[in-house]
Amino acid sequence: MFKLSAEGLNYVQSELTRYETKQSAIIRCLYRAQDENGGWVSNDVINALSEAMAIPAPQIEEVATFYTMFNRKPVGKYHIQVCCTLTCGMMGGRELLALMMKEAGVKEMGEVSKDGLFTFSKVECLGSCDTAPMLQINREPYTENLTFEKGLKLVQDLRTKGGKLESQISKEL
Amino acid sequence: MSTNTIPCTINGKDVEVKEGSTIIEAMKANGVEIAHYCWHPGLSVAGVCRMCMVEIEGNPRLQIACNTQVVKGMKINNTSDKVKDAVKWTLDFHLINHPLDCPICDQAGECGLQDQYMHYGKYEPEMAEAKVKKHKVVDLGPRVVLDSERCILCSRCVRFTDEVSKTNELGIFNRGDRADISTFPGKPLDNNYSMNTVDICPVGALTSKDFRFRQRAWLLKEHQTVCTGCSTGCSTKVFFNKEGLFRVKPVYNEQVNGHWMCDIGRDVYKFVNKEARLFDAKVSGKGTGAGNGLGAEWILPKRAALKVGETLRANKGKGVALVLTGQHTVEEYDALLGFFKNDLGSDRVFHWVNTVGGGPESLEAFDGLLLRGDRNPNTAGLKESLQKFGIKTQWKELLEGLASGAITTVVVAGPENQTFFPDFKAKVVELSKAPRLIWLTAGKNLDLDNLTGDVTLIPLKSYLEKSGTFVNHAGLRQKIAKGLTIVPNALSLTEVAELFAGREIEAAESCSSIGVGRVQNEATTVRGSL
Amino acid sequence: MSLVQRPKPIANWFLPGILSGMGLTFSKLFWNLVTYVGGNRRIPTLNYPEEKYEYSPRFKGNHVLTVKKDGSLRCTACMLCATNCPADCITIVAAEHNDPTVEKYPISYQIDVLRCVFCGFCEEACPVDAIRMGPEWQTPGLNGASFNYDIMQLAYRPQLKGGIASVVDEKERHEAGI
Amino acid sequence: MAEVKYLSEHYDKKEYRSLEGYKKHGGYEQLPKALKMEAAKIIDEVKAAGLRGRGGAGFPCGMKWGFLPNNGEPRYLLCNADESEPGTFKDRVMMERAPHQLIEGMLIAAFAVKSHKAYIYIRGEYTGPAMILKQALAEAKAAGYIGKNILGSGFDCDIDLFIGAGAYICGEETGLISSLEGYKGQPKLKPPFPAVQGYLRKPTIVNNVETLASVVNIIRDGAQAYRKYGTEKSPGTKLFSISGNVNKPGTYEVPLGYKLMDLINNECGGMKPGRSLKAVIPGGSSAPVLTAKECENASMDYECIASLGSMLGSGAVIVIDDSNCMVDVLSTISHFYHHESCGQCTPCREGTGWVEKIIHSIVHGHGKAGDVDLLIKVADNMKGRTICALADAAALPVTSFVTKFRGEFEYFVANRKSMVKPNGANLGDAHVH
Repeated sequence: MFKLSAEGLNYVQSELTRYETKQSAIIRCLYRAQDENGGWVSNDVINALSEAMAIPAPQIEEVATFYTMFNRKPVGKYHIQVCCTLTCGMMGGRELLALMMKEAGVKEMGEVSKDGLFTFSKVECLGSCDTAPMLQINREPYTENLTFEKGLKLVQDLRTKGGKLESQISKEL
Repeated sequence: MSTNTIPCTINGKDVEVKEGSTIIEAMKANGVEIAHYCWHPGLSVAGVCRMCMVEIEGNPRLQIACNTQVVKGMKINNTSDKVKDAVKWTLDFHLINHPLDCPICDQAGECGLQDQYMHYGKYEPEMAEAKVKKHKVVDLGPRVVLDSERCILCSRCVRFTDEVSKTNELGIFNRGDRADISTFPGKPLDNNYSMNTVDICPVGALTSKDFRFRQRAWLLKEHQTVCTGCSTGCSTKVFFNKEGLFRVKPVYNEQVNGHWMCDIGRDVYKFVNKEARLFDAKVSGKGTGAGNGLGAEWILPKRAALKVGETLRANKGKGVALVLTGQHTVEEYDALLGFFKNDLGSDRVFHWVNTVGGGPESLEAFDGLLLRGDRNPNTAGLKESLQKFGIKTQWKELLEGLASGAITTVVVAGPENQTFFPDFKAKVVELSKAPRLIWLTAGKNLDLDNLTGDVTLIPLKSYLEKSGTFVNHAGLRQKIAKGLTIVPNALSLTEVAELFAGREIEAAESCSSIGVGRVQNEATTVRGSL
Repeated sequence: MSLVQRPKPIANWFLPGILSGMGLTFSKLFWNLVTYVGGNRRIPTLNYPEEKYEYSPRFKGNHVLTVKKDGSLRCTACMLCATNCPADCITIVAAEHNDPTVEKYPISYQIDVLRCVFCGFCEEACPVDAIRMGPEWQTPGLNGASFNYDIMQLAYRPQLKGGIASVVDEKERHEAGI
Repeated sequence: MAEVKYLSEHYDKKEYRSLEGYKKHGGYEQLPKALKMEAAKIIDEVKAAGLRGRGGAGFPCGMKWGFLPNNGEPRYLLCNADESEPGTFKDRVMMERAPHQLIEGMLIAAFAVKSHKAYIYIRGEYTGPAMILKQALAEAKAAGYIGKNILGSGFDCDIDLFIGAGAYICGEETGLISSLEGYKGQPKLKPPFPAVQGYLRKPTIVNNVETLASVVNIIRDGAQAYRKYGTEKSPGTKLFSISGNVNKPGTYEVPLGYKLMDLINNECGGMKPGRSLKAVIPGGSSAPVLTAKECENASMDYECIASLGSMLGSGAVIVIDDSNCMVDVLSTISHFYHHESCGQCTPCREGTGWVEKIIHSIVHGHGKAGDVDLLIKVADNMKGRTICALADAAALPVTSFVTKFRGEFEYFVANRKSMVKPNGANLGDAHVH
């Protein structure tokens, strides 16, 4: 059963009064709960938020399933989101994604690799087309101007040295 | 809302429309046919199905009728080719991911997609790609089943649970054409108005578990009546055919229930079906000419009533008591009380008050929308009649009379819908202490059957087989009419009063009798309209 | 000119009329005997039951409820045949199938053969080719026999040898995404 | 007329991002000047400057501000920083390099429309720019530019940052408002328009980042000086984000009316060696594509691009050279719209799915005869029948790609392989979930 941490709970309480209506705080609270639950939003998370914010659970699940940045299935430590739309698609984003997935030993998108480190997903335009092909890990700033070699090296570095993760971004934003 | 009207032209016809109403309301008011799925008079405007497209002069783009207000002198047209083509294509977009399971869908025959397809359809489908697969037969709650593939995401049910039942159980999850209606795991669709979502669902996505696969919509006839589930008196229509009754749906009634109806009222047809009814009068007990040795004799209700009438009138109604419930019509009360008061001169009439769970205060219970604690349709009517005949009695007087032997005969006009009388068994035991018991009942009952002693059971008509008036809690008098006959020989209380008084009753006027002999299949004889 | 042909006087003799009639019969008899003995017979008579007449595939005989590949009834109890039947002789009771992909099936399907006029409307109305009018028609029954054919008789009677497969099969349609 | 750094004068300086650096280069001088002016006068100034919306629709900003009913209801000013149109990244550059320019512009706009509460709706993926903006907002609040009684003028306004969570549809005005209200970002029915009933049913103004930033320069130089750049009907300069097969993709600020070919050859260093121009998408993925021939005399302003049958939109120029297969490019665009359709209206929800599946089957060699015409028919019947313009945005590229490059589509259907990349593996591997 997922329980919000004490710090998380008063973050949620403070968010409730920040906007004109408490509904507007759902997105930020979901970000916070997702980080506390290891990167994905489970039904328990939604239940916990529903009690903490006194908002009916279906409304929170509607928001959680509508937006792409909330994962409804477990993800690895590094959720690598490669952009494959229009310009990145032309500049080889899809081939890069296929190569990195083979390197990380993952067959399907959204699947967690055996060592629990990697999950790959194809995302839509991330708004950095001049530095195509590019990707985003979890909610970090973008990793840009990639080539196939750089992509493979990135996967190997993450597996061996581990990445510099400011993954607690939800504390800031 | 000022009530002055605005002139405008719909399909070339000049009409006057209430100020501030949208085009679709104007068209509905003037009986103009317009295709629509997500708009519902009782809900907010969603404007998502895009079927109610109309062409407005001076506006190049087609506008949706459900959200566009009528302006003075507006020329609206929804029969032009541009509109027909738009609706045809929008309907095609509805159908490209729709599963072809009309054979197993309960909504077939009354489905919005089928009707519009026959009216606007493209008939040659051009979609050759794979359809989006979603989950079927989803258990949404105790009374509703969902089929996401049939759902056209018109959000009527979601708006219903947000605006009318205010229980927020349903939501549309995911995005784009992967979206589907669902409840949150652990919070099923389980409020007292959940079956309304089945009525307002224009397609077969939400179907009722009670009616699942039991009959086809086009083989059913309907009869408008008043629900006897509680004292609100909602207008409903009952669906039946020669095998019996199958379901109840609400009818729009501005004063009482609007467009809705509660789930308890949905089962109010079950006690009227053949299997729950008493067909013949049963006279049992010693010394009443019950000669067949079994101690009980099944005779025609008319003859049983006449015999009882003679004995009552013979000893001038001495020691006779009458028990009434709020389940019958005003006319029946007047007739029976008239007989007891005038012919027998006895004013020992008692009101059997049924409280479903909880004490007398549960009678005043009200769930905020429609359901009231008093589960009888005509308690107000009964009180009115008792007052008219000047009868002020307490239930304990009956008990004392029984105990002291002052009351020798008890005539009970039993409840039709026994499910709302939890104290039925106790009352049967209590009243059977009387030396002679005459129980008028519409439904069979095990306790009544195995009563020994001098008991006469006379079958009564149910509320669907007789006409009369109900008075709801607010004093609104609502008429019910005779729609069908399930037990041909049953009597209404008026007829019982006539027979008690010794007068003959004329033959029941003919009506399509149910459950007796072969009735031509209406669906085929009116083939033209199939 | 009157169209009525008055009988000529020779008619009163009767014998010439009889002889010319019998002449025709005997010539046929003689000709059939010769060809029957000779082997290349042109006589149209069939020696029933050894020889039976071959009806066309459109012949509307006894009803057949087709089956799916796994042997279960193809019928989904959609009542279209019962609705379309002018004689109203089909009564179906539907029930919930425990396999969610099938959902609805007939728990009882009866045709009152005495009322059936073999018009084939049920065959036309069926959306999934579940009922067909088969080639057999010789099905005698004593007055005691039940002429209300049920599922066993309609779908799995011995002559059908385990059931006739239906053209429409649910699994293929699901895979094709229809 | 080469590149003009009118807005982006000090973008290359790192300290321009902080409050002191911004003030050092003339920052926050227009705010006091504006606060002393009459609110209506600012609106007239913006109207006179002819500033058109930079987000995509190009609606005159002054006129939009003029729609506000003065019925005493609280008004909201929303900055649309959702920027999810494929090919567009100019807002990100502006927010990273000059957050205070945006804040000052918003304060002036808020004062002009008498709004006391403003939100910056930034897309969820832009965590970098969001951190910078959060920092800038804190600095501005500390310096007294945001909050109660700004600079003693009696006008108080609070600006807050709202983080989105990944939905292209929240770039649409009413979609953004629904998302801000905490629901799914599904567009609302219009009428009522946001200017009359928007956020929480109150009058709301939604403007793009670049539009609000330009307000600062309009107040500084005045309407006539602003009109020095650009053409008569499309005044001022615009940041164009150029990407695709060019040597130096990036964000360049040029006056409106600047020749497209000059933009590609001069600013962006021309095409890659050995490759020739095949097509250009002038205004983001929802703008109809221009063939190389049409690009010759195209100049980057609303009227000229519109005359060529396309849209300037958000000014995202995507250059496609002859090494790309147009069917493959269209498959990524149609996958984008199928994935981003919010699913409210049937024509768009089902239509985008259908279009993508047809192109998906063509790209994987299962194209059937008549598929090409079917694409046009489905696209035409999606347009104009939905609550928001996503259906039109999905249909326009399909119609333009198929009509202008019909040969490639016919070839693909007939020969089951691409004309440009015969053995191109992984083509259009936008798997349909």
